[in-house]
Amino acid sequence: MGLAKLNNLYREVILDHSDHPHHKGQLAVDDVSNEITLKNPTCGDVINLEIKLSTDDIIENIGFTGDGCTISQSSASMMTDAVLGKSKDDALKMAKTFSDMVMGKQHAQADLDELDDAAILSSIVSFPARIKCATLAWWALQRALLNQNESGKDNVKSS
Amino acid sequence: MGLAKLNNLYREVILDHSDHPHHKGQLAVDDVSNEITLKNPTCGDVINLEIKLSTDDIIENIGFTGDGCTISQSSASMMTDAVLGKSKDDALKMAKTFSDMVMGKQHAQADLDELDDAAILSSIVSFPARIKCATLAWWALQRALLNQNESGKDNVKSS
Amino acid sequence: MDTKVINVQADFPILNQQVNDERLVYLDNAATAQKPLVVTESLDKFYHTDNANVHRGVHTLAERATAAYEAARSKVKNFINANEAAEVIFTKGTTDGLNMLASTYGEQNIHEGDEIVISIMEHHSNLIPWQQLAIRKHATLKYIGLTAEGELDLVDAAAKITNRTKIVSIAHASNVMGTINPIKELANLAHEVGAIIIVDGAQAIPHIAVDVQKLDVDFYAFSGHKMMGPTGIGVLYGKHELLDQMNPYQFGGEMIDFVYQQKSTWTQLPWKFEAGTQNIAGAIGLGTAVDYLTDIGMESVAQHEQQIVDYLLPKLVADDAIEVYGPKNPQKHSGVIAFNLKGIHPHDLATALDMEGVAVRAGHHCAQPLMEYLGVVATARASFYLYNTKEDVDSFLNALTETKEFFNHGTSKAK
Amino acid sequence: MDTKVINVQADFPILNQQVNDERLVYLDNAATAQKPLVVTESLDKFYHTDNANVHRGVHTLAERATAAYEAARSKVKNFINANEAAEVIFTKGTTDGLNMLASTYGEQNIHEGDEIVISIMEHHSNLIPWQQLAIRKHATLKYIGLTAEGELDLVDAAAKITNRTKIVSIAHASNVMGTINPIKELANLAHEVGAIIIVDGAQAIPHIAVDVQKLDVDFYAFSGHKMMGPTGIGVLYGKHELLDQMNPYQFGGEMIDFVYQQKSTWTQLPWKFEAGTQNIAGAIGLGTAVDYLTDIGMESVAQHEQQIVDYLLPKLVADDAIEVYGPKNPQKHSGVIAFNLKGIHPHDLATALDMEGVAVRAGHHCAQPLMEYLGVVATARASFYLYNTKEDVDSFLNALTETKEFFNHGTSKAK
Ligand SMILES: Cc1ncc(COP(=O)(O)O)c(C=O)c1O
Ligand SMILES: Cc1ncc(COP(=O)(O)O)c(C=O)c1O
Repeated sequence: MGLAKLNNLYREVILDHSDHPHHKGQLAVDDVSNEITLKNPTCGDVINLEIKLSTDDIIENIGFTGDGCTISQSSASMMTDAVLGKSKDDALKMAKTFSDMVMGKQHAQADLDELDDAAILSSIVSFPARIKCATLAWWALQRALLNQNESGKDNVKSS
Repeated sequence: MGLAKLNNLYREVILDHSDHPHHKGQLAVDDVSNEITLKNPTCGDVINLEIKLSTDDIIENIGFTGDGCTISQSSASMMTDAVLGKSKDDALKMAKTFSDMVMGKQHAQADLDELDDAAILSSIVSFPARIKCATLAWWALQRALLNQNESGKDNVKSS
Repeated sequence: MDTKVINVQADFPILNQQVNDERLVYLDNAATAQKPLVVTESLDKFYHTDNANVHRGVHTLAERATAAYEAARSKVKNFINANEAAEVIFTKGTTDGLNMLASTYGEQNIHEGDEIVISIMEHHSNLIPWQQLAIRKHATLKYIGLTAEGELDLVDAAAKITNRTKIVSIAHASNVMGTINPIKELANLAHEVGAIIIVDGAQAIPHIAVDVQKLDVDFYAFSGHKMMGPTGIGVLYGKHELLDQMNPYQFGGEMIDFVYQQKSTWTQLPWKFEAGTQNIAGAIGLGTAVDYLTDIGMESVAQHEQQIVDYLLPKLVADDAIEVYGPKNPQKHSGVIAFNLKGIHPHDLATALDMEGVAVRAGHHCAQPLMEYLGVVATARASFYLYNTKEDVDSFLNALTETKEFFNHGTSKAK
Repeated sequence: MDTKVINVQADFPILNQQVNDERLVYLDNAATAQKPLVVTESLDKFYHTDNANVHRGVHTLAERATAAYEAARSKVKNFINANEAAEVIFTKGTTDGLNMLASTYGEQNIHEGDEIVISIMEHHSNLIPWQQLAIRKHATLKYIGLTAEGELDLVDAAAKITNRTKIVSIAHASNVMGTINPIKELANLAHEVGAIIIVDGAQAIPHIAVDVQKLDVDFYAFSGHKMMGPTGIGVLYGKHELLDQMNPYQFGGEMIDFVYQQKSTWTQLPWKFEAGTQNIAGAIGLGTAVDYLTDIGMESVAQHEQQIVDYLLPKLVADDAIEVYGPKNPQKHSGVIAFNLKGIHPHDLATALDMEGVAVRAGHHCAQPLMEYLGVVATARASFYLYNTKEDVDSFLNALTETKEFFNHGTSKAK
């Protein structure tokens, strides 16, 4: 029956993350160095991401809030696990690896290993309509770290 | 050869009227009681029609100016011949007869006879793209007699 | 169910396919409808025998193309019972028609302090144009709310529509709630205070008979693609005297009378609002869709969909795991049903149903203010059309049951 | 002539017919082009296997439709060598694109005293939007004139484009004169004074290779139907940073980010400018037309049409009874030829040619100010495309001769 294929997407670890998301919640106001609210315009899913970057650009703390489907919630949870303690540059590299992975591009196994649990979302390739759900959190990470606003423009020259 | 059919449209009397149009020219300014400038938006043909209506609504004088194809020029010439000396009401009736005729609607022979030379344009039915050329003059007549402006609204409430 | 209507499935080749190894059950008709063969055949015929630009040439193809295009306009005129063909403006779709109105009638007639009244169930296309107009003009945008049963609140409507109201713009049928709104009553309320009424007919005209004169509406906008016509074509109906007073929306070929270097004058209706080359084939295809629907009869279409709702809605309402939005009474419900499976995000639900071959929508359905009003982030939506069958409904119900089981036990069983 | 190109006739079923008992010779390509079978086949395939609304659903058909629609955008991006697909906005056609620009970029950037520069050979669609904008804003609309040879006068252009100029908007190729304008030079003139350059590419893109980056244009608008695509679809190319600064043109579904009752925010390019359901099948059909043209090669297309002009134009110019408008040098002339038979109104001429199966246009060609400039009321126009053959040209020349004879002697002989 048709739903058997669903097991490829809704793996146990993904359901665990969405049922019990890690780092869900806001940081202390003074701790927030980078922040963004992003939306998946197709479905209305929203993620708010807060990051505490140390002076030497290490992700010291991270938290997200928002509503969304199983995929977007678990992806956010797995993303925060993966990047906590990483440098800004490494985190940006991981975001790139993730977005390549879900688009079906080849990547070195070492890069994929870096992603931790998040690598399991490679199965999303067979569910193209859901790729956006998976990438929303990583996209938010990238924008927040680069201090860009929602449409990808630098926050500074907000006209 | 294909042009043989053209003889049905470009009959001698039509070519005569277009080569030597009757009542082409402007009336004396003081004589003009009704006037209009109309355009065939498809091709750019323009007709300016001036009418002198007597106090008892008889068309005492009529003249047209403008550029156009053989059909529109000869139609204007034949129209002016046909309506000169007629009452306003009769002229309006003739305009209706003419426009019915070129659309291929049936009419009493007596009505068609009223149209004089203009009745020959019934052949336009087989040249649908040219019907507008034939009706432009009669449409102008109708509008001018009813004191309407170009878009068919009464001249008075021009907003 | 009415067999005459059910027999149309063979006219829709797209339905005869497997999706994810299951029979396709297309329940996303509120987004767009499938096309009967006759519609694409009429496009092919036009392109391969008559194609030319219209109103421009004196040659034979141009004349044929013009005649076909204007014949399509007459078909639409008859379908909605407009007074004259000149009241039928071809547009790109509902969104285009409503934006055209906001930029012409709205721009000319809305001034500071005026009020525009819409409802909380409007699609973004009948909401943002008025919201932005109100912002530009320092006018007020007011929302009519819903009754407890999920219907438009006529008491609230009577209160919101005041002497300051200039425009009332309302969906004939909701694309979320499954409600059909009392247009005639709203038209009366609007006209009593000297306002005009604009109707977003996108979700009504494919499903029920519409008579613009009986409804006494001033404008009525709809899309071809939701009524089995091609994409990229729609209609804006307007009363002649109102259209006549409006400035053109776009400028260019075919809408002019005289053009000078520094000024221009405009031609008559309907062409004044059809600048440039229109979607000629699209209009002709829409005309064919109108013929197709007329042939079946809008009464039969409505009756068939009512039978589906009568059969399905009570089952959904009775299911504790399912939340249905909009009226619970099938008699008050069109073939658009918004719902949620408790504890399962509609996006996940839609993916699961898709694995069973069942196509539904999930999201905010371009109605974010309504979602907020309903207190949900998103919903699933199943929407039906004349080619849907009882078998389709049963497939949908089965898939729902299996999805529930999957998310409750499916993968955990595999532990 | 290039046999590879000539061999395409079989791809166009419409050409294989008799009109008024004569072989159809379609020479009205500047009005609209005929469609190869592959284009209508791609429409049929979309409607009968993938049809769904795009960017809205998570089900399989919606995903396929979205992929096909966005693939069409990428094809167009490559065809015009845009920097990114987000710079390709789907419109209804050239007129829609140019009106969109006047209402967004123009509305935002033109102020009292500013100057907009166009040319006297513009089509109404690239004239009236700027004329009306200038009237609204109390700005000045200036016209670049022509040289004695009927080409755009670059000296006049340099004089008309000043420090007050904000927008220069010019046809890439004239739909009357058969001239191809020096866009790159005009872009330089515009950019030197800080103005932007907008190009009306309606008559160029079907016939010559266009590289928007090499031309360094800011916006480039064109229609699908003139390049063998379906009706009701077109493209507005714009530089990313300019599009990004522009307000949306229409409001509705799919162009939003957040919608609240009293305010809204917009989504990214290109969707910010694609409110409501677009002409999805139209875009896909246009993508197929782009493939078809790319396959043949725009160099071959241009070369084939040049061969036709080289053969035909000198014959027309040499005929004392014929007046040709625009350049007399075939090398400077595209496949659009405006002319008059002396003493015969172009309308009568077009009817006569139609009786011989030859379809040409007669009229002002939506360029009334140019007609006035040329001192004519109307002209005939023959316009060629890649499926026209030497045989077509000969049929046209024969029909011209017979028409001359008919009006000089034909009916009088019958006296
Ligand atoms: C030079 C030029 N610009 C603009 C247009 C308008 O194109 P459309 O009617 O497809 O909007 C045309 C075609 O009629 C044209 O030839
Ligand atoms: C109620 C309603 N209004 C307007 C629209 C917009 O229609 P379109 O996208 O065809 O412009 C839709 C469809 O999406 C709708 O359901």
